[in-house]
Amino acid sequence: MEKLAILWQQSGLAQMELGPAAMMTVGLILLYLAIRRGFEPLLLVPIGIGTVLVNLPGAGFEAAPVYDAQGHLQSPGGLLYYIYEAGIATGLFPLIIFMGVGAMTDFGPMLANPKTLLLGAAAQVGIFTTLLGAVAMGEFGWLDFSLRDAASIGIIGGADGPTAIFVTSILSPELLGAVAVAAYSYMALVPIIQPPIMRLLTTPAERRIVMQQLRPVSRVEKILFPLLLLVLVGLLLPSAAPLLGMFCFGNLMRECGVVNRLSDTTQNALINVVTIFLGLGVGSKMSAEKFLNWETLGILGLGAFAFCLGTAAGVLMAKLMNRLSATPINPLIGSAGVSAVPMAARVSNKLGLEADPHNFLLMHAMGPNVAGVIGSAVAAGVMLAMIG
Amino acid sequence: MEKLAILWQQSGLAQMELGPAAMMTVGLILLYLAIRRGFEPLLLVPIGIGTVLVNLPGAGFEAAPVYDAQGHLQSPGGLLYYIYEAGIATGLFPLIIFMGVGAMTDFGPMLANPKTLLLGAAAQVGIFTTLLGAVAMGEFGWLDFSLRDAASIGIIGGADGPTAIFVTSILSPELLGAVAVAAYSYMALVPIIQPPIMRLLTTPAERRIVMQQLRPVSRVEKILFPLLLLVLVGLLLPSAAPLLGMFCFGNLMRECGVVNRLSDTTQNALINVVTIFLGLGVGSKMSAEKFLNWETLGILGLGAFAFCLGTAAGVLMAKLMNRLSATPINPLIGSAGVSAVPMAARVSNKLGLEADPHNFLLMHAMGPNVAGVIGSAVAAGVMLAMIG
Amino acid sequence: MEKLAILWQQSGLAQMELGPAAMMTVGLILLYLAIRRGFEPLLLVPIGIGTVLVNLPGAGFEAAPVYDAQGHLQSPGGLLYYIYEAGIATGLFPLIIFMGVGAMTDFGPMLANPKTLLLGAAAQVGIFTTLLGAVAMGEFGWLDFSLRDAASIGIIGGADGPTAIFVTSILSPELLGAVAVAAYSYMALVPIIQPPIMRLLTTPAERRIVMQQLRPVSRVEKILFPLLLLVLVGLLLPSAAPLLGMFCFGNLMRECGVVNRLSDTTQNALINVVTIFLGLGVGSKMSAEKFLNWETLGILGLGAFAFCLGTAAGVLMAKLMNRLSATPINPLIGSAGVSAVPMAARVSNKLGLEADPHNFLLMHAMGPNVAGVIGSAVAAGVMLAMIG
Amino acid sequence: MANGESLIAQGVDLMIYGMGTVFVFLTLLVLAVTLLSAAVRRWLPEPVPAPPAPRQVDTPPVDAHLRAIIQAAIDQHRNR
Amino acid sequence: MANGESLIAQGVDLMIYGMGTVFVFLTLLVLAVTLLSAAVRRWLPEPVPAPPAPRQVDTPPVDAHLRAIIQAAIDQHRNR
Amino acid sequence: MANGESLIAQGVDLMIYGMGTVFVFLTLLVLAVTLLSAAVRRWLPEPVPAPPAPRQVDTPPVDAHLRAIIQAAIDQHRNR
Ligand code: NA
Ligand code: NA
Ligand code: NA
Repeated sequence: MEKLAILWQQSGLAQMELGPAAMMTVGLILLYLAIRRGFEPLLLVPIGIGTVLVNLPGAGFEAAPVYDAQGHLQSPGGLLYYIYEAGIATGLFPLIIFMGVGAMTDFGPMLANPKTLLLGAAAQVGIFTTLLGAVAMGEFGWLDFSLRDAASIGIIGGADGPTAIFVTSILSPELLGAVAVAAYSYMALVPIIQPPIMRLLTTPAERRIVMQQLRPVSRVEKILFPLLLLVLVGLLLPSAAPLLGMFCFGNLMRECGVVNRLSDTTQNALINVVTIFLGLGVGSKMSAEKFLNWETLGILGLGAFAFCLGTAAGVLMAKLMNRLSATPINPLIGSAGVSAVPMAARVSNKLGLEADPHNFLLMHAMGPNVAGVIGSAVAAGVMLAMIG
Repeated sequence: MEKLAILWQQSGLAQMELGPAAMMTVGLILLYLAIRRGFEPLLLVPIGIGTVLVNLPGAGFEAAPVYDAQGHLQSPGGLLYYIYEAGIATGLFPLIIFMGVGAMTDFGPMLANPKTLLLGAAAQVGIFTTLLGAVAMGEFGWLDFSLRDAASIGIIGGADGPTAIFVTSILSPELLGAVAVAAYSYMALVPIIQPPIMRLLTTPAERRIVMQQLRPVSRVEKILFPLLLLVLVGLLLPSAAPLLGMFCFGNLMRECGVVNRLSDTTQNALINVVTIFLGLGVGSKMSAEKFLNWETLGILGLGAFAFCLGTAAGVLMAKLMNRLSATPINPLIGSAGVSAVPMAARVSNKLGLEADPHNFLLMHAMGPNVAGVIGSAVAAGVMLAMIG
Repeated sequence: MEKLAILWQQSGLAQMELGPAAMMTVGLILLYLAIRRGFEPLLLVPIGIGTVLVNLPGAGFEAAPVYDAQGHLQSPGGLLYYIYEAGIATGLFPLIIFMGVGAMTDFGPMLANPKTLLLGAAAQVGIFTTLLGAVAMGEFGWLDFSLRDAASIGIIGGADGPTAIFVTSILSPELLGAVAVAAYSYMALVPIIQPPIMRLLTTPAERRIVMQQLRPVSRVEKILFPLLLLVLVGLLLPSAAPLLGMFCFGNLMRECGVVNRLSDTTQNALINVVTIFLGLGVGSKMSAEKFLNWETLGILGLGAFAFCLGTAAGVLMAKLMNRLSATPINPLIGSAGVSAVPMAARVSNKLGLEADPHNFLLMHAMGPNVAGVIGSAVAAGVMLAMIG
Repeated sequence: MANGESLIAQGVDLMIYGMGTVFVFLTLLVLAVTLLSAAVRRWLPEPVPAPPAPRQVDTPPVDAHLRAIIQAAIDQHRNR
Repeated sequence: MANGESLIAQGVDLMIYGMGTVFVFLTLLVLAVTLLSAAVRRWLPEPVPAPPAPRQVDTPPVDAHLRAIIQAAIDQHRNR
Repeated sequence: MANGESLIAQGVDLMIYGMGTVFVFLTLLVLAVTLLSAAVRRWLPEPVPAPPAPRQVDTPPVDAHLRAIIQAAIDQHRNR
């Protein structure tokens, strides 16, 4: 009968505790949000499954390999252990994703109207005020946040998944699960979070502002821009170079027109494979002790706060620029500065059409949208330079 | 002249021994079976080449890297060494393949007729009686089989390549080559092995049994099933969770409908790349001392025995269920319970059409067919739990 | 204010030195050559970007990971560090590329006219005379070349990127950047380097020689050839087996007709991904101290010399064969023996059409062209056997 | 597991508990699936899904059909 | 960074220098891009590029169109 | 290899043995391939293989052709 005992002791039921059970529920909720509610499914489906797998009692998905004294492998590690150590602890996966994002990004609209880069800068206010909020909570002892934690939480406001994962995996890995989940969830909630703020801060007249037709951008400009950005980053903020360097590499492959087969693979097979494993790896950090605590609630709250602030800052910056410059800017495109490509730009377009059915803002909003990606990568670089 | 001597001493001819020469022949035979006879070419072509490469005298395909005292790389390892250590010793490749198989599997027919799961259970009898046969041979000292070896041999009866490789690489790596070759060869031989057994155990009348049209299965059921299976495995048999967890993940990506680009890549680029390297890695274990011995003959014999038993058990189970339940089951679909997807199901369909040209069993046989995959993964889990 | 100091000290400007600045310029020049001049863009774009990235002061792309005493990761390594160590120091990337090249190679023309293999042999004269030139420079103390360096430089004459990278990464890694850049640049310059030599060494009458229509080659021959080559290499020159083994494996997948999905992935997603990372990894060795020295000038000079010699040797060999054998050979196809597939063959065709607008040599030139790949792999094997 | 026993005994144990687990697990799965289907049809009824779209877009069979039709059309013209 | 300061103080510093860097960097980028565009239009003028070709070749819409035309043709025959 | 010799001497050796091996190997390959082809044509004769099918299925040229035919058909109708 002791065989039955063995089987029973090894069963999940026998080893089940409250924490893992709750986390499996969290994983299933993430899957529900991804599949039914369409929350960033490409990331939240793998993250959700990873959460369930890593919390299956006794399944050993995050077990480290065991070696004997001679260094021979005695028992192999778990799948999620290898994925996390090889792809996330090293930073490889976020960087490869960023390369793919670069290969999918068209800088044309931004190049046609470079001033919109400033909207991408303004929207990063969300990052740093949130950081301040987090350190305040830490200082007052409400929650246990260090400066490194606070930076990781602030970067949620960047509305850029790979950037958030890259920074957090370096500064405070134990927050990776909560930060990634918050970042992707709020990116999915952009169509709900942003409109009220945008309406609040703009007058109907402002929302009807028609912008100048964007000039065509030549291929040469599109090829030279990533190189320009790369050199500028290298000279001014090398700590942002890993993220923006790969981003520029991907974009150069896209635009140069002579390596289309590499560009295609980067945008498809490669980014898809890495997305699957990135999601699983992030999920592997969704353990009860790391996720089921007040800090997570604080992170979710502060993340929402960051998104709202970034949205507002972008809109207000647009209004300010309207004051200072002759060429009109519809403030609705300011909110796209938080990146969350391309949702935020679509939101700007939607509200624009509500105000004037003939006023299409999508292309105009793509400028600040991609600028926001650069902006949050720069913000990440500053944090890594000053804290990391 | 000593230069010529160097070249000659390093040549394969000078270093050739009988064992490697014989194994290279084995590799070429595997290639012949794969290319000319269509034996599971996707696996046996890489395995065959891997067998030839690893047995080329002096080519060093399985050499381990050499480091000096300071830990600097002196000479790099061989390609097959890296592939085996990174992908098979860790279990990563079989698990990724299983994810891909899940993404290619349609559980619809099984969900429409869940009772067929029991046929997938019955067919696993082959696994365990074969295990018993192997331990007997070990006990009587005919062949040198430990309990771990016996389990690895039995799993051949699961007619599921990745499962067999995953279990064997954990329980008795030195048998990996023989077990994998046996598993894939017999899966290819299913159309030859199964029919006589099926005819022997069924009457023409039984073979003409017409089954009820399968009800349509809703998308929601297809989405919820992998999650249900995943949780059930986690609760009851965590040791089967790595295999079935990745299987369910792949299937969820397929069915959820919101991550088609991930599902496509999993079914194509990713599984193809991993298949190539899995095959090469398995081939790298096809060395003379591990393969050219009586144990291999025993493994091949026992493997065939396992397939026959599993087939018979499936058919008999179907006949038993016919006795006990009102809804008729054509016993020919029982044999599909050994998995070997989709060959076994096609065999059931073929024999059904022989008996009645209007009786299409293919869809009905897909149920036990996929059930067999789950069944052998569960069997693998039990073995890993009780022995591993 | 010390925060500003921190940011400034960490900025690239503050850390910029002449060497890295010059190398970044080199990287941008490589990008210009690749994008504007079409120099082997698939490799030179990633190499160029890798050169820029690795020379960004303070970006740490080639930093090694830092572990504390307990072996916990303190700071992760740089992207290019991981790529180089995992893919180039191990030799994996060149071998995988070679597998893909094999899957893209059609040996039909060569099988239809096997004598052209000798042209592929003759063209390798370039490799070894260049080696001799390099050791001479070393002996006379003009440049600091060891025998290993000389071999790596000579292999440039093989006009085969992966072979050059594979050999150099084993024999003299510090030359990898210069050798790879020279190899790919001259392959791109084949249409400029070869024609004058070819015209110089042939009479108009010879250039007008019409060759016999190639016989059709059966599928069986195409399937058996890679196996024949593989066994021959294994028996005679195992040190060439890694390169030619993977090459034959890829070609077998292509020709056997039963694993098309593996062959497709090998020719597309897999080779594209590996090409990107191979290029980045090679670029990571483009540091000022390794590249900006007289040795590099010597390498570039010797490499050009190697290409010219190989071209001449191929043409002269073709003329010699014309003397000895009845069946006419147009000497213009001899130059294709340096490989540089398929440019060299196109050059032969172009000059043929100049001499006689109705004389298409492309198919005839593909024979020596692919023979050249085998030839340089064999040469690589000899070097590894006698020096490595 | 207890190493005192003979190899055979261990094998027998493994067979009994193994087949037992397989049957128990898959029987539970049958029940679970049946409940699941019932629950879904009760609370989440849904129109039957269309078969998943083919992965690569091939030229649709209609082409052949088309060609036939044209041919017919042409012929009619000729025969007029 | 200096650990003497309070967490708040460090956060404030990080905010000031962070936002400062972001704005400085992106302002410089605006200037650089403007110069770049001017330089390109001045020295490397170019016809505007066509939009990048679609990645997978789908069956062209014309098929549907074709079908319609045929149908019309057939009908005309019938109705004659 | 023997390190007593001068670098030059080693280079010369490498050249001699290297080119030697290359020629010997490829000459053997010529013989082997010739034998192989003879053997295949003798014992495994085969119809010449069709060129390998194109990888991605594009819309076949026939469409253009079709369009032409239709156009003709339509015109004939009009011109009637
Ligand atoms: Na952003
Ligand atoms: Na099975
Ligand atoms: Na060559």
